[in-house]
Amino acid sequence: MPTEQEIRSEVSAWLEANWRVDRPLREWREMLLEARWAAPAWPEAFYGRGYTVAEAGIVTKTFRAHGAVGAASVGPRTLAAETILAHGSADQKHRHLPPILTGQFSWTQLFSEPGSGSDLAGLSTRAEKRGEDWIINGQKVWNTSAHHADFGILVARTDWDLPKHQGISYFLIDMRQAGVEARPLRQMNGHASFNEVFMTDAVVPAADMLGAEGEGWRIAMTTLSIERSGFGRDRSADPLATRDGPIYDEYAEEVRIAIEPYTWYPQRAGRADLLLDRARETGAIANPAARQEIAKALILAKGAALANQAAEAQRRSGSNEVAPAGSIGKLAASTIARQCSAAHTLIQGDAALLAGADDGAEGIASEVLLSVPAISIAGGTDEIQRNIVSERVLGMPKEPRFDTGPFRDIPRNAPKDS
Amino acid sequence: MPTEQEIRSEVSAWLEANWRVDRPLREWREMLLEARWAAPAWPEAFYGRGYTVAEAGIVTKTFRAHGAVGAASVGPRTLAAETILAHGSADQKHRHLPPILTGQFSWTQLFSEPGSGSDLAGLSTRAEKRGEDWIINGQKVWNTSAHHADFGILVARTDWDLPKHQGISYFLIDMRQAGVEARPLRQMNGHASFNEVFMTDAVVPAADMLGAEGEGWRIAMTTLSIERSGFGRDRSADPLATRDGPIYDEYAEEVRIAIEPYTWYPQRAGRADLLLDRARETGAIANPAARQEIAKALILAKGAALANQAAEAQRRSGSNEVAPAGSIGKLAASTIARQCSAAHTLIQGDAALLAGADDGAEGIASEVLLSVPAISIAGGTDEIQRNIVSERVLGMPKEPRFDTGPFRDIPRNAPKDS
Amino acid sequence: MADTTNAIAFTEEQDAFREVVARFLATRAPAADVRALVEAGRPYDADVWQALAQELGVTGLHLPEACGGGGFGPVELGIVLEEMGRQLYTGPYFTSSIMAGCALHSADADAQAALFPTLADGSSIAALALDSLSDPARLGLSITASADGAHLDGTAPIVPGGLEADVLLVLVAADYGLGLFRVSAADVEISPLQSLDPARPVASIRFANSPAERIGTLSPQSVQRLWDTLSILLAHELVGAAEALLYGTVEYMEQRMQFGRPIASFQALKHRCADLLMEVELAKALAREGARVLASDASPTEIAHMAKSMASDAAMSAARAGIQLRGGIGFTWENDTHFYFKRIKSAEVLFGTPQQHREWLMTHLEATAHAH
Amino acid sequence: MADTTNAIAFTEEQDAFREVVARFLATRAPAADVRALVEAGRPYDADVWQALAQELGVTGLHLPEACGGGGFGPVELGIVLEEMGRQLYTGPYFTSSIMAGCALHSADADAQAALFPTLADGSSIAALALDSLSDPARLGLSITASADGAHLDGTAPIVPGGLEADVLLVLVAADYGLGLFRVSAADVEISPLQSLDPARPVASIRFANSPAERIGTLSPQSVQRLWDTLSILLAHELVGAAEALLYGTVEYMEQRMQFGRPIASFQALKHRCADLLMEVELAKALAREGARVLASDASPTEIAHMAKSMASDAAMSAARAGIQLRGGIGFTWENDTHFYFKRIKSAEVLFGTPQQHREWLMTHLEATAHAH
Repeated sequence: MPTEQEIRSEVSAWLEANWRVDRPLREWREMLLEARWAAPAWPEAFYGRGYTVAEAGIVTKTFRAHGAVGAASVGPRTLAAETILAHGSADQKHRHLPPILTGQFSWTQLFSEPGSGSDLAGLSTRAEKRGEDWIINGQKVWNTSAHHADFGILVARTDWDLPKHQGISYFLIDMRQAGVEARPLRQMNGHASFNEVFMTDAVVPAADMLGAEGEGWRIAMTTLSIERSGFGRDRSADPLATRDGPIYDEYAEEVRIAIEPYTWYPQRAGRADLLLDRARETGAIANPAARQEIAKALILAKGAALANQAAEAQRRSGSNEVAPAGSIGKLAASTIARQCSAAHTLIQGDAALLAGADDGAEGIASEVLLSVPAISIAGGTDEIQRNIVSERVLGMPKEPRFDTGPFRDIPRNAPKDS
Repeated sequence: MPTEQEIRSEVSAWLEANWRVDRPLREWREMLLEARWAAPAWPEAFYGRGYTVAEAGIVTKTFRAHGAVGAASVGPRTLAAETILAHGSADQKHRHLPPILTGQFSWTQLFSEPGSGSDLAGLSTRAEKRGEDWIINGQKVWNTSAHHADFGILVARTDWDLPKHQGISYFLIDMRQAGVEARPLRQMNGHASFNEVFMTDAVVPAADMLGAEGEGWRIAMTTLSIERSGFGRDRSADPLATRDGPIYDEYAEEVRIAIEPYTWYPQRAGRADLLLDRARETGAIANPAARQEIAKALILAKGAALANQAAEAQRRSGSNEVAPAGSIGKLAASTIARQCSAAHTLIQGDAALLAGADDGAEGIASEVLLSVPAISIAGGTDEIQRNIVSERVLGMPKEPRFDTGPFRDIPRNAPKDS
Repeated sequence: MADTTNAIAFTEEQDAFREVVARFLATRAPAADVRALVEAGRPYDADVWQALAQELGVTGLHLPEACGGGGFGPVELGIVLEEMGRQLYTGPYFTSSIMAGCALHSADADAQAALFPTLADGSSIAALALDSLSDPARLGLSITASADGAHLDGTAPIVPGGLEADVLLVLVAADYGLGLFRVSAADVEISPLQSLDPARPVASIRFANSPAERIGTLSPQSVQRLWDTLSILLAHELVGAAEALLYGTVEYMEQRMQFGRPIASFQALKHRCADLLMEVELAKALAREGARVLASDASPTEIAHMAKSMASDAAMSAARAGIQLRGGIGFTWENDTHFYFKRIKSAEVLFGTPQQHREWLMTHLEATAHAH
Repeated sequence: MADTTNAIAFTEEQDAFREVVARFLATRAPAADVRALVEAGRPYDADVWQALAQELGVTGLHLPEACGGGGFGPVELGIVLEEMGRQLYTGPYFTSSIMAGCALHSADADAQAALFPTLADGSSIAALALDSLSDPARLGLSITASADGAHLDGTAPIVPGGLEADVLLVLVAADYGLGLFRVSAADVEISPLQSLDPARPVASIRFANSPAERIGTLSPQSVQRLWDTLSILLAHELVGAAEALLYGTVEYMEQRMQFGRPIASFQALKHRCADLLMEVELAKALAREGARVLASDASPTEIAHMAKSMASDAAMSAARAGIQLRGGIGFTWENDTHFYFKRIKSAEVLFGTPQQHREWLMTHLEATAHAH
């Protein structure tokens, strides 16, 4: 095992020899791939060095210290890459992983459907074998960056006679084909961060089924757990993207496209950080009722941050005490956002009738009011989180199921006509 | 049909001829019975005159105008009387109804059990036929005035192989026997308004099964609907009970015993009426946070009163608009009580650490704090009310049942050892 | 002039009137049309407006019969507004007929004779340009009249219905009380603002030596009564919106299948709907009582504070539940729910937040207690 | 003297210490014994108190080692109080070791040398006689000292732990600040009061020319720090009580069958428990952070306000849920839940309600913002 110092020296030496801001981004990424710096935590057989997460972290840090751009990593592409790495054939890895790392192709995630939201396994997109191809028909929704994507990770039903979780298979689908149409989906806050994707006799070659037929649910769980762990969730603008130089400009554009869907996320979280300043500006700081609401929001936000830190610390220390994290944090985030929205309303006063730049807060306060309803829905509704917390953390019994048996016999939503 | 004037004249004439404050109460009630003024809405065959509710109301009003005491009616005895009248045999009516009307015997209701609260039909008190008797074993709870009662209306299970609602029978049980023990049940607020009743080989003669074997659930529904409609719920002190004269003294004692369990009910409802005066006394009226909480309580209380009036008016007018009443009113009552409790806490300030007369509010404020938790439980929990509202008013689907099939196979609570 | 009854139940005539209004709106101006109007940048359909005036006669419902009005009272207005709230009516009914119409009750007879007929027949649209929307104590402070009262200067920063109006009513604080002025929309600078509620446009209005006519004076008591009236009527609109959300959401939940069952069968969701119904029923009872009190000789201040705060809170609960219980689809532009949410959020502040009304309620109760 | 770490995780020693305290209380002073003590009119078991002092050494945990104390810090005190909250300990730990013990940190060295050892070894029980329990600005106003400072007059109307104490510490407002006085319990009139929380007795204490000794002075800063400290430590007790209620209630629900299934399987009830866990976890994180800040050089005021208000609200939610989810049995005297409810309700007001702490938090944030 190399030491931290050894890794840092090797990376530095390589960067000093190779990093140049006037190199085209793609060319640079090909070099990274070749030199195995694009994904050092991946196995040596597939573009990596078999580094531990800690070792790979040293590489990343050293890149940052040199101001050097790394492999493409922002947006859903990382979900695809890690899933393919875990479940793909050697052929699939060789075909799909390099263009992900170089940024040549971007990806989207095709999981949710209009008829299956909380109940993801109730999906009814159909995949039928025709010769050497799978023919896909159905509709997906909440697909981030689908209108830019070259490929998608897709779950579809290949067997309607098996129980719901067993008849699902996992595909890698080419988005650039006639049978696939991505339409932006506008939200109540005016943003269109997601797409609907319509698949009409879209084609996936048999070689692009990931894993075996019927293994789709198990593989999707991998993708979701990567998603939950925060991989591919880097939604903040990278400081490198603001630097001067040709390669930085190319990189900035890649990042801009990838993080565009997330620009309003700070507002949907409620912006507790703005409450005091805004209240001072509008004078609401002198209003006792507003003070109570602001204080409640600040207390919840601080409590949630500390609870999250404590859970992290417990995970690290391996303490015996159970550390209920994830779902509790998500429930807390919803509570904080709602409380912030209540406080921002009182702070805005008459200006709460206004939207956009007219709201006197550069559009941020009104966007909070109109975006907060999303936080208790996106990424798993509060209701689903409460199920998880009560069952997995508190150990309460699951509710009885009504969706066992052959999928075709389970009552479900009629497909949306569109 | 007699006119209002005719009824009033007849009653007045009879009262002028017979009412005397120095008559013993029992003697007076026997005269009422004989003259058919004890229950004029009952059929002529059973102590009544077949009057409508409106006509009977005229009789009551005329009695009141004369200051004359009527038949015994306060407490659970009325539930028993009306149920027996509806479902009893002629023999049962003749044996049980007169002593109820004269006040000779008082009654209690033996329905709930430690193991079956919200799920009343899950009761497991056992009734077994032995010769001409039913032998009763089991425990009941929340039995108002059971320690004073001469008889009880009892539901018990006579068949364990039928589905839960079908194996229940209804009995009239003599409380004055060795096999029946009533113990006062102390509550968190210090009152003991209810009893636990333990039945150990208690005996009910076959002649005192009400209705047929297995009809108990249906008959219990009659009792509960009488209870819900407010019959037998007169918990306020009768003004007659404060008059001077021997018969009034006897009557006052009868009323006192019957309403004693209900003395703290105004406190469990939260005492919205006291909020403003108490806040003025303690100075909390100047506290903006307390003002918000007081206002919330007053608004909820006014809204609930108006909603109740509107529902009443709609019932009377037969308007098309659905009038969701009962359960909504009960949910509102819980909400009001909790809000009052929050407001009373702020109003009390430091004195919220004190109980009883030391609380600076003659014990009422602290009793509110300690009694309010009862209102969302007693008479059907908030959770049960929400089930009722969502299913019967909003028409949402019932949850699937897990307690069909033979009762003996349904998972249930082990009997409490005691 | 028809009787406005003070009984808690509606009369048969009132029930029939509601039926007519409800059917008209459901047919001619349903909530389902709001998106198209908003996307087209058209605040409302002029034909529907004319029909409201001519066929239904609701634009002048509460104006004197002598001036072409219906001579009805607050209870009937409440019925119209509940139904408009239910369908999220986008036209200037609340801003012109209600806000301006009610303010005109403080105008002198000549002005009423001039303005009421054109409001009643729908040919003119008015707006009440208040320079504070959430505190009656700050009314008229940022607009000044010239010494002869013939010109106004200043700004009403947020005027609901200001864009659609041809005539503006303006309150200006002076030593004699609050002056009520009439200004032609042609003589002011009207700048459209982005409205949080796209179904109720707002504008800022700047008066710059704008020719004006003083048509009345409002005493503190008349200002309070105007505020109480508007609060109670807005509460009706909120109650109608809340009921539409509640029943619409329940209907959606009965159709929507997840985990092999309608989501309406999940206990936690059922219980949320039950609590919501309770809240909405209480709010409705308070709003309707408010209309009855307005129709009586009693002071409406107490019930106005109660009705507006409870209606706002209940409607906000309904709006949140309407989105949450629909899941992702409830947050999309293509679904109607967000239009209700925006109407309700913006109405939360209009004429005072629930918190303000509760504080005002306490002040009022203390003032009346000390008066006894 | 042991290190108090400022890290967010507990050390192994701290975990082990909690284990010892928890086991001791679960064995020797479990919540299940509270009813018998209360019914017997005995505030607490003297043997258990002695064992707490001698075996566990927690009575003087935070007192200097030189005076027989443990020399530990707020984090360890927080551990003890969480566990005492869990078992609803009825003895005078909070009133004597915590309230009086922390006040004594402002006493002069002689008084500390005299009092700390007897508090540490459990032989003496002290009480802090405050004349306001919910507003530090009103401290010491209703008690006066004679000119020579040798006698006190006045009343502390509600003194937690006043009945059990042999020595009283008293705060008296004077021109030099708040004087801290020591008075013997034998020299005052102690009248028992009915306590809302029967597991924490209270008394009124009247000083009538009572011999007193002034042993220290509290600056406004020391008063604030004392108040912050007590608020944070009470928050720990509340968090412990809330956790005990939550997990105890879930356990009950898993056993309790209705409609053929454990009530813990009903979704609406599960969701209530999930929300409650979230509240309790946040409250716990704030309380524990409070202890860490106390152990550091930073000002504890902000976190104290946050911790006390959130812990009070979360614990009250837990108490309400604990009764409601048990149904009728939860409201009976024979069930333990009401003792938790009463402790939590009475602690809601002690050192300020959640509303007061939120208002104070805003005042503090404004003051510190302006100081920058």
